[in-house]
Amino acid sequence: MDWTKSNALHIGTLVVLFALFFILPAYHVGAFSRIMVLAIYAIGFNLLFGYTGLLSLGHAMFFAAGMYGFGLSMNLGGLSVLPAFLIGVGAAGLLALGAGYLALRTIGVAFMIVTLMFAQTFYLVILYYGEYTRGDEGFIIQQTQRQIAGIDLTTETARYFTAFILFAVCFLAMARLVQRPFGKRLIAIRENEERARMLGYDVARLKLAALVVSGLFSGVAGAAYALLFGYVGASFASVQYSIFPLLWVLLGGAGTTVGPLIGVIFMFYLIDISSGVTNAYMLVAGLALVLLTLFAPQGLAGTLRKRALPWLP
Amino acid sequence: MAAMNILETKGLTKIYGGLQANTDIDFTLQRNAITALIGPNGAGKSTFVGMVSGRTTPTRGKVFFEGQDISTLPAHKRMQLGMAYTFQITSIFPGLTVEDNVALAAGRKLAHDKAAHAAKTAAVLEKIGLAERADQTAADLSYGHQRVLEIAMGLAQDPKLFILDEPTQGLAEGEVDAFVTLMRSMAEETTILLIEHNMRVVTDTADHVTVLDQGRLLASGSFEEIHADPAVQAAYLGTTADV
Amino acid sequence: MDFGPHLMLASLEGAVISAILVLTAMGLSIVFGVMRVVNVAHGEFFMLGAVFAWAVTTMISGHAALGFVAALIIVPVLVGAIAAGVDQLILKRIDYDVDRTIVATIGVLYIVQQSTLMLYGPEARPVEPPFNLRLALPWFEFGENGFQMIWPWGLSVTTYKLFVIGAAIVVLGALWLVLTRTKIGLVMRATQQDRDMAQAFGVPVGQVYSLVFGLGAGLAALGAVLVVPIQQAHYLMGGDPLLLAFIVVIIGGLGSLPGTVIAALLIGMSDGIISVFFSPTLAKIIATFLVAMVLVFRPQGLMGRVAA
Amino acid sequence: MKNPPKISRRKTLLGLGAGAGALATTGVLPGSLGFAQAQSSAPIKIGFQKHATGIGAAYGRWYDTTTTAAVARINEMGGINGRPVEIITEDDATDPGRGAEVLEKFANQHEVDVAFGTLFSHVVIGSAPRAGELKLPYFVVSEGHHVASGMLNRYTLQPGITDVKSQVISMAPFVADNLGKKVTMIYPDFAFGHDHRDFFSEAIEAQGGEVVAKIAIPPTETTFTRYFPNIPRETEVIYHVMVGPAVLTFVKEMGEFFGPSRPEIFGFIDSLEAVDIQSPGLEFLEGTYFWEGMPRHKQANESEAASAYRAAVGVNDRGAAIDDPANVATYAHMFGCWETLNVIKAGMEAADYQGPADRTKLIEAVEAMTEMPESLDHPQGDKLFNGKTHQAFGKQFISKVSDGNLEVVHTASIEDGLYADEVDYTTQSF
Repeated sequence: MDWTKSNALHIGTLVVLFALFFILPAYHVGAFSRIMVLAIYAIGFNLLFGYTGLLSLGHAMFFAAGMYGFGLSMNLGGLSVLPAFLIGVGAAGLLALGAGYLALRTIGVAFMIVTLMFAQTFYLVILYYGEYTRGDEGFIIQQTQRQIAGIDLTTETARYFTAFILFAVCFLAMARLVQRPFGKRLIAIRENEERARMLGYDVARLKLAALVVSGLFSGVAGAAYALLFGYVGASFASVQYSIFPLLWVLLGGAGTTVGPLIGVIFMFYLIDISSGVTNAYMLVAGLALVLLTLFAPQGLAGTLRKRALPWLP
Repeated sequence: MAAMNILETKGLTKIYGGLQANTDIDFTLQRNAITALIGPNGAGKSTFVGMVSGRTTPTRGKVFFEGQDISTLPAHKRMQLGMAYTFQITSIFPGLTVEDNVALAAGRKLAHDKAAHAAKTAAVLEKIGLAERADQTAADLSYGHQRVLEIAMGLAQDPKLFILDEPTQGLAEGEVDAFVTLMRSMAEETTILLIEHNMRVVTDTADHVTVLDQGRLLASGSFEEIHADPAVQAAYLGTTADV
Repeated sequence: MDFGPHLMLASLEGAVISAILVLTAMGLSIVFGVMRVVNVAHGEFFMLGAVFAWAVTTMISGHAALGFVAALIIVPVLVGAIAAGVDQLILKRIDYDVDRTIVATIGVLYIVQQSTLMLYGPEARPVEPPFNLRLALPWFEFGENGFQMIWPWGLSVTTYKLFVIGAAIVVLGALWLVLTRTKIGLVMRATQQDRDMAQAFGVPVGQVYSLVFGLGAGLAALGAVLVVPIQQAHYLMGGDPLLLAFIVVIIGGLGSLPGTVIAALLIGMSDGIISVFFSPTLAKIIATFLVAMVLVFRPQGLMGRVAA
Repeated sequence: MKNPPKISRRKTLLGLGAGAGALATTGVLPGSLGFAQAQSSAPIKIGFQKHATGIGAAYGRWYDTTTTAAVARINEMGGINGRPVEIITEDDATDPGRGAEVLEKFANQHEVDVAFGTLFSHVVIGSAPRAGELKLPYFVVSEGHHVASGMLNRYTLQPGITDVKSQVISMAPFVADNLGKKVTMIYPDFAFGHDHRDFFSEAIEAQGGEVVAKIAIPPTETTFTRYFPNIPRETEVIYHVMVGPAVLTFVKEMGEFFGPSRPEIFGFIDSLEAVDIQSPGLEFLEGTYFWEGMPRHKQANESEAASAYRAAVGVNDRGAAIDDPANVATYAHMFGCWETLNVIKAGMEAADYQGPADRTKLIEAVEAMTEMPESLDHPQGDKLFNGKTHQAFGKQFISKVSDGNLEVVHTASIEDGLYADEVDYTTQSF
């Protein structure tokens, strides 16, 4: 029964997102294209943090790996969108595999630091190879290159629906994944790692798998961002972009399927609206964060689940 | 031999920074029986089952499970071979429902077969008496129910060898009785290695008793034999421990 | 420059970096050790220390040393009080939950940063060092005339930089004394060992936490006052010290003061010395990666016990 | 439009008064054009992408001040095509991601006529693709080579400030002739630094000099001494172009490293924009040389237009805010905002711009521009605009620090900074 409710929620979310395109004014359509891409990133992060209980502070490297893998193979490799996209996602997955293999030897804060420093290394590598990456300045993927089978992806409509399709696939895949034994096992690790191990689960492997899937999703988001917004830059590999998904997920509700989307929407509009009212919008954002931790500690979706909708997936 | 003894250890030793927690333990465990491992506090019982289950790395010595040398296998691999383990301090998935807890335990073998998985989960919940609490969050259960849940998780794995580390600790009298009954019913399907302080439980359930003292294997046999063993009496009298 | 003098200069620089790292990391180490929370706003307390130091030295006319000494006394207390307020107002109410503390302190970070931008501005402002003499340093080598002393081009250090190294040692020593020889230190260590037990023995854990949080921030501010004559006060300056301090604390081993010092030396010196052998950015890449690998193969940190 | 911070508002008012006074005395203000007429039609909206927060905030504040002053002047003169100009400011947080979002906001929410602003190259490059897609003319004041390199698109133009390639090339003859031929370059290890490295290496070789060492400093670095030993002993000139808040440390430590015996030193003032040259620790800069886009300190021969501009933006003779001498301007760059707005005005008037439908006409009109003579519209000096590359070229200044004053010792002509076209945007479709 709960399963149907959560199915309804997921399908409903997608229907709303689909309908928003026809309802919202142009600016918000553009905003939601971006929100959906970033939400993919948040969903990927959520698998690792919200479901598996591993707090990475280096996820920007996976986002950036997707972005650079895609962008460089288009601009330097001369590939078209689809193969370049796959390379981007693959690069993120491989990086996650390698980084995870090493970083998962650690737990807790040490894991946070190791991932943080790996990401910092990755960021510096991008700068070091400035000849190809143009360092901090980044590079552009020209409008004419950004098309699949003759469909121009740079129109508002194509952009929105590309983002929508990618989001829908990732969103549903993740919603399904966490309902499946694999997801349940990750939750088990979050809840009690030793118990999971003593049930015979190969915890190390499951954690690595979670990290790789999480990295793949982040890579999809990074590649999609470059594809849809035409820019590849090192700022997306900076610490800031490792902190963002943590904020989104915590605000929206860690370990919930809709939490990441809610978190991104909330944070985006918090900044967007408050910056229209005052120059000191970071102050507003800061206050909002503090108030949320005080009064909605499980994030928006998490608090909702606790107060009213226990079936929330 | 392998057919009769499900578990065997040879020269199993653990030294913690100069302190010998277990010394050269040669131990055999009979199949389809309940064996109780007793001994005063600090005798090294938990260290021993830790090394058997793979949670603790031995300083030296070997562990055989069904004739196979598992000394170098990590804990989860040993569980996959057919061991199950309950912790001395209750260890469950507090944030999940009772049903999910049991389903996770059953799921390692059965997750590929949805129907069998659900049936097994339901059967275990029924057997253990937690069926009507299936939807409760595990953290909200009473302490006694949490202990029972942990045993249910062991059962759900259909283990060949079930290691129970002081399962009755902290339970009320009535709960202990229920537990004894449960143990007896379990013994039909599996081998049980029981660490226990409560001698009533030991007399009521154990077919064999093994005594550890100061990290050494002191005696082994039926409860009556052990009871009559002068070395055991000396050990227990000497420590005025909880017999 | 020849290899020898270059290495010596880089090592000296490494020592200065280490000293600064120790000063920024100690506060975080104490907070982390006792309270087990990740204070993301720690870098902002450092920044506030630098900004307040600028304000104090600007207000006090006369010799630069006068304002500097005043800043050394006033600023840490001020910043510590602000931090204690944050603890009482926010952290206490979320019961020091690890995840929520991260978000809340990110919030505090935004608030402090934006307030500073509005009240202080976006410029980097210098603070005059109380003294700053350039000391040329000699180098010894075997030449044609046997063992001789030369004065290589560029090999030098300033008195203020040496002072920072000295100050770091003094602050460390004082902190160590406070932690091991005073009642406050005892209470802090007891709380660190076992919060519930300490509470049971009548330790006012809530007040201890505020004290620790304030002390941590005060130490960061003290570090900033000492550093600001070398660097400058800028509203975004808190980011890097936070990361580095964080890294130092973890590499050193949770709550281990000696570990923190060793880690600061390791990171500072490796940063200095590796730069002799590689191009700057490559050196940074290698140093960052190596430090990460230390943690990968020694997850409990250099001096940490194997944590549960 | 948002409220500017308190300080800058006061400064703006003052600046306006002074500016209007200057305009009146120079007779530029056309008395016949009343503002009443302009107010009868809807304002022309210009979206101003501002570094209000983030690493570029010091630039953002002065870009804002200059923009406000320029728009006030334009409005006093009757606006554009009889319509008043309204500036809509959004903070890009000095972040390329937010920069692109801000452009979307301009185009779709504020429905501005054109977008304008911003210095940091990564923000420009991150935003430009969206400008092209939204078909929103995007006038940047970044001095980056990104526009003229052909990397951007037809909707992005830089008509108010010379790009870095031109700036750097035009410095080489002076450096080689007067300071030395063996140059060690110290620059940040990111694209901006690499541009300096590549363009200057080439240019100095053309002058018979050579770059003997290239020292790229990682960004986020806060101490520098350990990098200085890499400076070869034979170095005659050090060329430095560091940016960011650690610049003072850089200069100080370089001074401490060299002690009494230093080579000639030439730097880009970018390092010290918004920093008082007489700050403690900068004594070492005495006798060194700087590139300046526009002389910060008032020169004896400052042109009338330049003086009027100085007054209009509310800056004193030492390049700091009149009402707050501690608040030093980003004087070498911010004139670009003033000039760009005047180019927008001229372009809109030439294209008879009525609304967003005329955006392409506006771009074509600007592309058609060539010479922009020195005037109050172009107080920095004559400009030559290249419609094909969308890039303006102007003269550059080299100043020497003497007794804490920046004194112009050389003016590089426009010709010194010209290079072959790398793109022809006019062949691209809209």
